[in-house]
Amino acid sequence: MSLIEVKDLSISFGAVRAVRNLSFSLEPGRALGIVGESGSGKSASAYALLGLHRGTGAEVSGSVRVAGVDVREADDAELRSLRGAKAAMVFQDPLSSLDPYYAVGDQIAQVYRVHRRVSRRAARARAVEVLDRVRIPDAARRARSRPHEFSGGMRQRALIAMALACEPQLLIADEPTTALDVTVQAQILDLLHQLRQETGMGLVLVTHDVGVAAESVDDVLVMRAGRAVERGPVGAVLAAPAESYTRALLAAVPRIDGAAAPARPGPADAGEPLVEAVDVHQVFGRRSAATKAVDGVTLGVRRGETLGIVGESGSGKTTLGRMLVGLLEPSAGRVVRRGRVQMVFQDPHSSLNPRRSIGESVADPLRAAGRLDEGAIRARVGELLAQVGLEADQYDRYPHEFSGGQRQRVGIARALAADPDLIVCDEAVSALDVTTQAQVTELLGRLQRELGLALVFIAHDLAVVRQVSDRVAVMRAGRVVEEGPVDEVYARPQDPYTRQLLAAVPALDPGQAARRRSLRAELTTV
Amino acid sequence: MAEALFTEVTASGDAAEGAGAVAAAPAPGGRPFWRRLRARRSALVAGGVVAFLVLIALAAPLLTAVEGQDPTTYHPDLVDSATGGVPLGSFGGASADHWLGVEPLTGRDLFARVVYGARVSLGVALAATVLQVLLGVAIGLAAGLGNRFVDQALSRVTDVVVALPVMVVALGALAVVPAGFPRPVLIAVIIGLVGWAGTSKIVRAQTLALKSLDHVAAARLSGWGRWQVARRELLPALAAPVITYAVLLFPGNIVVEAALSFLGVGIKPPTPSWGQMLSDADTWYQAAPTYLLIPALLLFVTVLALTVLGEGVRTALDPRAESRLRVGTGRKQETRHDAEKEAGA
Amino acid sequence: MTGFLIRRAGGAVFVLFALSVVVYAAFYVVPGDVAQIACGPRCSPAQVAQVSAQLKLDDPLYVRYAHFLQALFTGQDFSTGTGVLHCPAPCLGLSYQSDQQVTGLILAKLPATASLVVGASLLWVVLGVGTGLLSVWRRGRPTERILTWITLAGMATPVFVIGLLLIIVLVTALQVLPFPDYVPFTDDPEQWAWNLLLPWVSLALVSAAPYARMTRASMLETLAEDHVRTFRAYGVPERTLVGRHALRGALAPVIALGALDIGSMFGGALLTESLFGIPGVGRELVDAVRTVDLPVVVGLVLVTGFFVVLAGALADVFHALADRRVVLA
Amino acid sequence: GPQESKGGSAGAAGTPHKGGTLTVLNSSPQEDFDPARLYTSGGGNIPSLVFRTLTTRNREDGAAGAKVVPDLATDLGTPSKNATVWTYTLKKGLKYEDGSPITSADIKYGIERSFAAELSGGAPYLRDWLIGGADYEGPYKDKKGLDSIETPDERTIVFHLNKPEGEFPFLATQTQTTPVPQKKDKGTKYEQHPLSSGPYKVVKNEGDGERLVLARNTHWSAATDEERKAYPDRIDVRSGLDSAVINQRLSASRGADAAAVTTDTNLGPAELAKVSGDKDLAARVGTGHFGYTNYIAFNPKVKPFDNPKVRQAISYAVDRSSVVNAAGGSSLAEAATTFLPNQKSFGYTPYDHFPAGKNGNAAKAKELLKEAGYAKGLTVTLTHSNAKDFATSPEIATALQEALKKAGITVRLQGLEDNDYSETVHSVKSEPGFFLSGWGADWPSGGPFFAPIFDGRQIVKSGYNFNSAQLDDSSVNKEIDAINKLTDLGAAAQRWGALDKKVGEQALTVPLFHPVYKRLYGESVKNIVISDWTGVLDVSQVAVK
Ligand SMILES: Nc1ncnc2c1ncn2[C@@H]1O[C@H](COP(=O)(O)OP(=O)(O)OP(=O)(O)O)[C@@H](O)[C@H]1O
Ligand SMILES: Nc1ncnc2c1ncn2[C@@H]1O[C@H](COP(=O)(O)OP(=O)(O)OP(=O)(O)O)[C@@H](O)[C@H]1O
Ligand SMILES: [Mg+2]
Ligand SMILES: [Mg+2]
Repeated sequence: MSLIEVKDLSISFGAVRAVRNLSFSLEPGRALGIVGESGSGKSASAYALLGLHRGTGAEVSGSVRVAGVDVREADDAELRSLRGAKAAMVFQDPLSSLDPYYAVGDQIAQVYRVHRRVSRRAARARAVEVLDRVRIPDAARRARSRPHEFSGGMRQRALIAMALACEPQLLIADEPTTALDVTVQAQILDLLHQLRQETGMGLVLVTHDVGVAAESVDDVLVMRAGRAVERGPVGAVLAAPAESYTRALLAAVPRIDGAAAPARPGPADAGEPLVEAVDVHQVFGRRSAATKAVDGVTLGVRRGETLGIVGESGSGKTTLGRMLVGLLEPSAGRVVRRGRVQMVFQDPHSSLNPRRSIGESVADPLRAAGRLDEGAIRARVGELLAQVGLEADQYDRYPHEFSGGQRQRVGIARALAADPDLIVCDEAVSALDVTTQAQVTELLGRLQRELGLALVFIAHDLAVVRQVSDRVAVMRAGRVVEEGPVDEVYARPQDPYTRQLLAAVPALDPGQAARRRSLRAELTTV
Repeated sequence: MAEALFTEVTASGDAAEGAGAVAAAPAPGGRPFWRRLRARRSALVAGGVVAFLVLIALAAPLLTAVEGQDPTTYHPDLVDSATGGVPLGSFGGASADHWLGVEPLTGRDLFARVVYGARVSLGVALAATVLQVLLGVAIGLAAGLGNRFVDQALSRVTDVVVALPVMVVALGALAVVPAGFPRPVLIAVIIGLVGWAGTSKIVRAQTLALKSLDHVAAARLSGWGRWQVARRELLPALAAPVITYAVLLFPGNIVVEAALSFLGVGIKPPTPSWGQMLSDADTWYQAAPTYLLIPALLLFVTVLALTVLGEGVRTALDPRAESRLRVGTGRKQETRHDAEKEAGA
Repeated sequence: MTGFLIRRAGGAVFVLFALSVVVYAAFYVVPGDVAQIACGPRCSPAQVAQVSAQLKLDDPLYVRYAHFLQALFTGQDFSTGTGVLHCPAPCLGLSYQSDQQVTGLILAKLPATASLVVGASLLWVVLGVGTGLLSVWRRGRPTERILTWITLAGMATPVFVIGLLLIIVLVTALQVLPFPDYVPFTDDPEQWAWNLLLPWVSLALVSAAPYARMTRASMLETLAEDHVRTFRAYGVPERTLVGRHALRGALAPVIALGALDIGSMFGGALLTESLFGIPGVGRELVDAVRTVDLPVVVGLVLVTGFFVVLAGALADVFHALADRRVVLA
Repeated sequence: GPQESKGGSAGAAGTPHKGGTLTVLNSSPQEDFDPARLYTSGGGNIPSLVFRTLTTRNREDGAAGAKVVPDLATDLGTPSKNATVWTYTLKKGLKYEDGSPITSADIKYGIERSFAAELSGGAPYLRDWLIGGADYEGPYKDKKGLDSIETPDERTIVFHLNKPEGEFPFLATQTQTTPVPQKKDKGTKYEQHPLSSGPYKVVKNEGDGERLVLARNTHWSAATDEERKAYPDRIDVRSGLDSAVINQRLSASRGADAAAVTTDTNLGPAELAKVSGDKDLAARVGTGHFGYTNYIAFNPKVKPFDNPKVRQAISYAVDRSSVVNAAGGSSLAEAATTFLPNQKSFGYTPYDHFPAGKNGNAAKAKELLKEAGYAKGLTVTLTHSNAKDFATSPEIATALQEALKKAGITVRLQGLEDNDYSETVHSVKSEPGFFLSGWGADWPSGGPFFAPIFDGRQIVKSGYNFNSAQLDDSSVNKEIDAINKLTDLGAAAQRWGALDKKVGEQALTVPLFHPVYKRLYGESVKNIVISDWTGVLDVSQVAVK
C-alpha cells in the first residue's frame, strides 16, 4: 500500500484556485520533492495531506489517503491520530511555529503524550532524546529553553525533533530551510538525509529551491499554477527535463561554480560613496544582557554598485542594513547618506500591514511624496506590481491572501515605488522560486543600469549574491571577516569561515551533492 | 534569459489560466470594511437596534407629544399615597395615556422619562466614552512612541489618574465650574477625565508591540511624518482592541453616571437619566417592578447591541478575521462543508 | 529586575506625591467648612474658631501640606486635652472628625476591602476568563450563550441593583445564604468566606464582562497564529489548543486589565461595601470626602494609590515572567 | 391632627422578660461616644443606655413620652423665682460601672469638658445660658472651672443662668449633664471606653462605633432608675449597613435578626408599599412622630421675595399632596400648614393663613402675582440639596416646580451637594431667596423649635445662621423673652402656639409637611415604646424574651 495517494486534489480559496486536479503517490521510505514557483500551490497541497484546510475558508475536493487514512472522510479523532503520529509536518516558517510561552522540550513532550500514553517524565525524556537526535547541543538543558532563546536554525531543528517524536511513517517538510543561511541549511538537509536512512520514513519535501531538492529526494514533482507539470526520479528530471517549464526553471538556477556572472558595468561614478558607514557599532540591551550585534564595521556603497553581504544567522546583517537606511541609530560610529534610501525587509510577515491592502502599502511612498493624483498612483502601483511578477488587479488584496514569496515581491515593489538611490535588500529573494528570483534580480539589474541604483544585497544564498554583486562582504559575529570583489572572494576565500560557507552550498547534481556532504562532514569535524 | 522566461511564462495560455490562481476576486463594490460589515447579519441587527435607540432619544419630544405626556408633570392622583406611592393599576399603572405606566411617588410618566432619559444617558455615556478613547489613545500613543522619559512620565500620570477617586474630582469640578454650566456636559467631561487610563494602557502596550514591526519601519522609510505613520500603521491596528474596550466602557459610563447620581453629584433633576432611574428604583423591585425593569432592560439591550456591533466592527476592520473566526471552531468537516455548499446552491 | 524595581519604587513615590498634592489642591475648592462640620451646625462662630485653631485649619494649605510631609517622616504629637497622643513616623495625621489616627483607621478598614476585592477579583477573573474561553471553544452552545448574557447583563446593571436582587433571591427567598455580615478572616475563616460570598458574587458579576470580551478577542487572535497551527497539525485536541495555548496568549491583556481593576477597586468598591455593610475603605473615603476630612482622604488616597502602583508593577512582572520576550522597561 | 404614635400589634403582645441579646441594625455608626460630643437628648438611643443625665425623657408611647422626668436628680430641678438659678439634688446610691459613687462634681466636670474645642459637637444652650459660658474654653485650657456651676455638696449642683430659662429641665436631658470623673477623663480618647452610669457598659467598640457590644452594668440599680427597663442581657449594635438591607433583614427576621431593631433606619416608600401588603410584616411596624417640619424658606432680603404678595402667592400655589407623595406618601408625611409641629407639647395651634387646598390654589396665586406686578409670570430659583433624604431633596423640589408652573411661576432648580447646600443656605452672605429647609426639635417644646428661626438676636452674621428670614421684630423678640421666663411648661406651650400663628401671617416660610417614621422590628421583639419626643422605638424598653 502506498504511503500517500492523492487523486484529483483541487483546493480553492474563494475565487482563487490554488491547486487543480493534482494526483501523485509516495511509497513508504521514499522521498518526494515538490518544487515550483512561488504561489504555485505547494504549501496548500502539503496542508491537504494532513487535512489542515478543515474549518478554514478553503474548499477541498478529490481524494487524499495518507498512511491508510482517508483524510477527507475521517472524523476528528481519526484525523488527530494521523496527525503527528503517522505523518508529521515541519512548517515553512520556523520563527513563529513554536509557542513562545512554553519550553521547547515541553512542547515536544506535549505532542508525544497526545499519541502515546506515557507519564509526563517519560515524555520529557523522549523530548530530550529527539532534541539530541537533531543535534541540539546539551539537549537536556536546552529542552527547558523557550523558543526565543533558540536561533533560527535551532528552532528549525526543534520542529524536526517534534516531528520525529512519534516516529511517523511520513515527514512533510515545507520549505524547512528557507530562512536559514547555507551552513545551517546544509546541516538540516544532512540531518533529514540521515534520519531517513536510520528510520526509513517517507519524506515530502516542499521547496522552491531546486538545489535543495536535488540533494535530498528520490522523486520530484514540479508544480506550476496549481498543476503538476512534470514528475519523475530526481536525477532524470534534473538531467533531462521533459517540459519547457522545468527546463526554464533549471536554467534560471544561479550557480556558484558556473560561468562568472555576465560582465557587469562598473560603478557609475567612482566619487563619493552614496552611503557610508564608519566604524559603526550596535549594542542591544544593557550590561550583562548586552549583545554586540554589529561590532565596528566600516564600508561604503557607490552609485550603481551592488554590495553583497553574506554571513551566518545572527551575524548582524539585518542590523547593519537597518543602520545604513537610518532605521536604527548606531550606538557608536556614524553613517553618512547622500541620497534616498529604501529597504526590503527580511520578514515578509511583519513587513506588510495586515490591515491594509498591498496596493495601499506599495502606494505609500507615492502618496507621501504627494506629487501624483489618485488615478496616477493606482496606475503606477499596477506597473510596479507587474514588474515584480504580480498582477495589477491584486491592488485590493490583503497580505494574508498571498504566499510567502508573493509577499516578498510586494515588499520589493514598495521599495521601488519610492524611486530610491539605494535599496537594502534583506533576504529579498530568499522565498522566491528561481524563475521569479531571476526575474526580480534582472529587474534590479536593469534599474541599476538605467538609473544608477545602488544595492546592498543581504542573502544567505551565495549563488544569488555572486550573480548580482560587484563586491561581497562576509560577516560573522558582528564583524566583517572578509571583503572584496565578488570573483576574488569566491575563487580564493581567505577566511576559514568563508570557505566553510562555500562548501555548504547545495549542488544541483545529486552525485555532487553526496560528495559535498562528506566534505562538509570533514569540515565540521575538523 | 530570465527576462525571456518571464515573458514566455506570462504569454502562454497555461499561464493565463494560472493567473486565475492568484487573481483577486472581482473588485468589490464599496469599501471593503463596509462590505465585510454588511456581511455580518448580527452586526446589522445590532446596528439597527443602536440606531433605533438613538432615534428614540432624538425623537423624544415627538414621541412624548404623540403619547400626550411630558417627563416632568406630577400625577399625584395616579399613585396610592397611603402605601408609599405605588402606581395605581396593574403593570405600574400602564394605560393608554401612560404607555409604560408612571413613576412611583410622583406619578410622572415613565415612557416620557425613559425616552428623555435615553437622551441624557446615551449622550453622556457617548461623550464620556469618546473623550476617554481620545485621551487614552493620544496618551497611550505618546507613551508608546515617546522616549523612555516621556513613557515613564505618562505612565505615572496614568497611575495617578487611576488612583484618583472620582468623587473627589467630581466634587472639585462641581465647585469650580459655574452653576449655569450644562450638567450633562460636565458629568461627561468628569467621567472622561478620570476614565481614560485603561484605554491608554492598552494602547501603549499595543503600540510598543507594533512599533517594532517592519511595516511601521517601512512606512517611516516611505517618507511619512511621525503622525502620519501613527495614523496609517498604528491606529488601524489599535482600532480592534480599542473598540472592544470602548464597547465595554460605554455601559460602564452609564453606570458611573448612575453612581454619581447615587452619591449626589450627578445629573440634576428633574432631568431624567437611566442611571438615575436605576439608582432611584433599586428599592422598588417588589412594589413596582416595572420601574426598575424598564431602564434595566433598555440598558441591557443597549449593551448587548453595542457589544455585538462592536464585535462586528472589530472583525470587519480586520481583513484576516474571516479565516480567523473559523479557525477557532475548526471542527467542521471538509466534506460537510461541500455538502452544505451544494445544499445551499 | 533590580533596576526595574528601583524605577518602579521611584515611580510609586512620584505617584503618591502627585496624588497627595492633587487632593490638597482639591480641598481648596471642595465645599464644606471642616471646623463647622466637626463642631456641628449649631456651634457658635467663636466655638468654630476654637475648633479651627485646634485643628490648625487657619494655616495656609501649603503650610499644612508641609506639616503633613514632615509628620510622614518624623511623626507628630497631638493633644487629647488631658494628655498627648503620639502618632509615630509614617504619620498620616488625625481625623478632623473622629480624632482617630488615620493610619489606624485605614489599617482597621483595609482587611475588609482586601477580602472583598481579592475574593471578588478571583471570582470575576474565573467567570470572565471562563466565559471568554467558552465563547471561543463552545461558540454558539447554550452554556456559552447564557454565560455571555449573564456577564453582559452584569455589566449593564449597577452593583446596588444586582446585589439587592441577589439578596432577595438567595437570602430572603431561597434562604441558602446568610445576610452578609462581615466577619474578619482571623476570627473565623469559614464564616468570613460564607458571609462574603454574596458581595463577591455581586462584584464579580458586574466586573466579569470586560474579561470575557478581552479573553475572547485575544484568544481568537492567538488561535490564528502559526504556532497553534503547528499543534493542530500534530493532532493536539482543540480543547488543549484553546485551554493551554490560546489561553496562555490571552493572559497578558487580562493581567493588565486585572491590575487596573484591582488597583482602582481598593478605592472604588464603595457601592458594594455600603450595600453589604462591609466596613471597608471605600465607604470610609466617601464619608471622609463628604465631611471634608482632609487627613483621612489623603491617607486613603495614598493607600489606594499605593495599591494601584503595586498592582501595575506586579502585572508588569507577571507579564515579563509569562512572556520572556518582554523586557522590563 | 396627628395620628397616634403606636407600636405594631405584634410586638405589643406578650409580657417582656429579662435576658437574651438584642441586635441593633443601623446605617450610621456611633462615631461619637463621648457625652460631651453628643447633641440630642440622651445622645440618642444607644448612648442613653450608658449615660444617665440629670433629667431624661419619659419613656412612654405618644404624647406622654414628650414629658421630661427626673433621672439622676430627684426631681426636675428647683428654679429660683425668675428661673435664672436651677438647683438639682442627686438620688442616693448612684454608682458608675466600676462601683465608685457618682458625685455632683463629676456632673460639673462633665459639663465643663464639653466646652473644650477638642470635644466640640454638643448643643449650644449651655454656652448661651450659663453665666460666663460664652468665653469659657473648657477645663484643659482653663483649669479654674466655670463659676456659674456650684457644687455645695456631693449631691447638689446649682446652675446660674444669664437670663430666665423655664425650659432648663429639658436642657438637663442632654448628655453634657452625664457625670464624668476627672480622674478617668482621657480627653478625645475617653469615647473608646466611657464610664457607664446606666444599665449597660461598653465591652466592645470597633471601627469607630461601627460594631458595639454592650453588656449589663452590674453596679446599676434599677431602684434608682424608673425609666430604663434593660430587659436584654446584651446589646449588639452593627452599623454601616445599607438601609435597604436593614429593612430586608428585619422583614426576613431570621436567626439573630428576629431579635433585631433599628434605631436609625425608616421604611422607605418602596418598602412601605411592600410591607403594607403583608399582614405579618405590617404588624411589625412601629409608627412614630418626631417634632419636625419641612418647609420652604424665604429670604426677604432677596428680590422678589421682599414682596409679601409674592411669598403669599407661592404659599397659595403649593400642591401639598404631590409634595407629600414625593416625600413618600401620606403614611410617611403629613401635610403641614403650621410651622410648629402638630403636637401638643409644642403648643400646636392650627392655622392655615393661605389655604391652598389639597392641590394648590393657582388662581389665587396668579391674582396675588398680578397685584405684585408680575402679571406675566415670574421666574425664580429654588435651592435644594441633592441628598437622598426625601426632605430637602430633588423629588420635593421638582414637585414644587410642577405646582408653581400652574400659577405661572417658572422655577429653576439649583441642587447643591450636601455640604455646599448647608453652607450656602446657612450663611447670611450667600443665603438664597427661596430654598427648601427643615427644622427639628432639640426637645419637644416651642422654645428650641421657634426661637432659632424667628428670634432676631439669634441672627448669626458669620457662621451658621438659622433665622433664614433674618426676622428681627422687637414684638416677637419680646414675646420670646416673656415665654422663656415661664416655668409652667403647659402655659408656655400655649403662648408658643399663639406666637407661631401670628408670625405665620408674614409668610416667611411655607410649611410643607411633618414626616412620620415607620420602622420594622424583628419577630421576637416585645414591649415597643415610641414616644413623640424621639418618634422612634426606645431601646431601653425593648425585650427579646
Ligand atoms: N488564505 C488564503 N486566501 C486566499 N488565497 C490564498 C490563501 N492562502 C493561499 N492563497 C493563494 O493560493 C496560492 C497558493 O499558495 P501556497 O501558499 O500554496 O503557495 P506556495 O506554492 O507554497 O508558494 P511559496 O513558495 O511562495 O510559499 C497562492 O496564489 C496564494 O495567493
Ligand atoms: N531588537 C533587538 N534586541 C536585541 N537583540 C537584537 C535585536 N535585533 C537583533 N538582535 C540581536 O543582534 C544579533 C544580530 O541580529 P541580526 O538580525 O542583525 O542578524 P542577521 O545577520 O540578520 O541574522 P539572520 O540571517 O538570522 O537574519 C542577533 O544576535 C540578534 O539576536
Ligand atoms: Mg509555501
Ligand atoms: Mg537578518
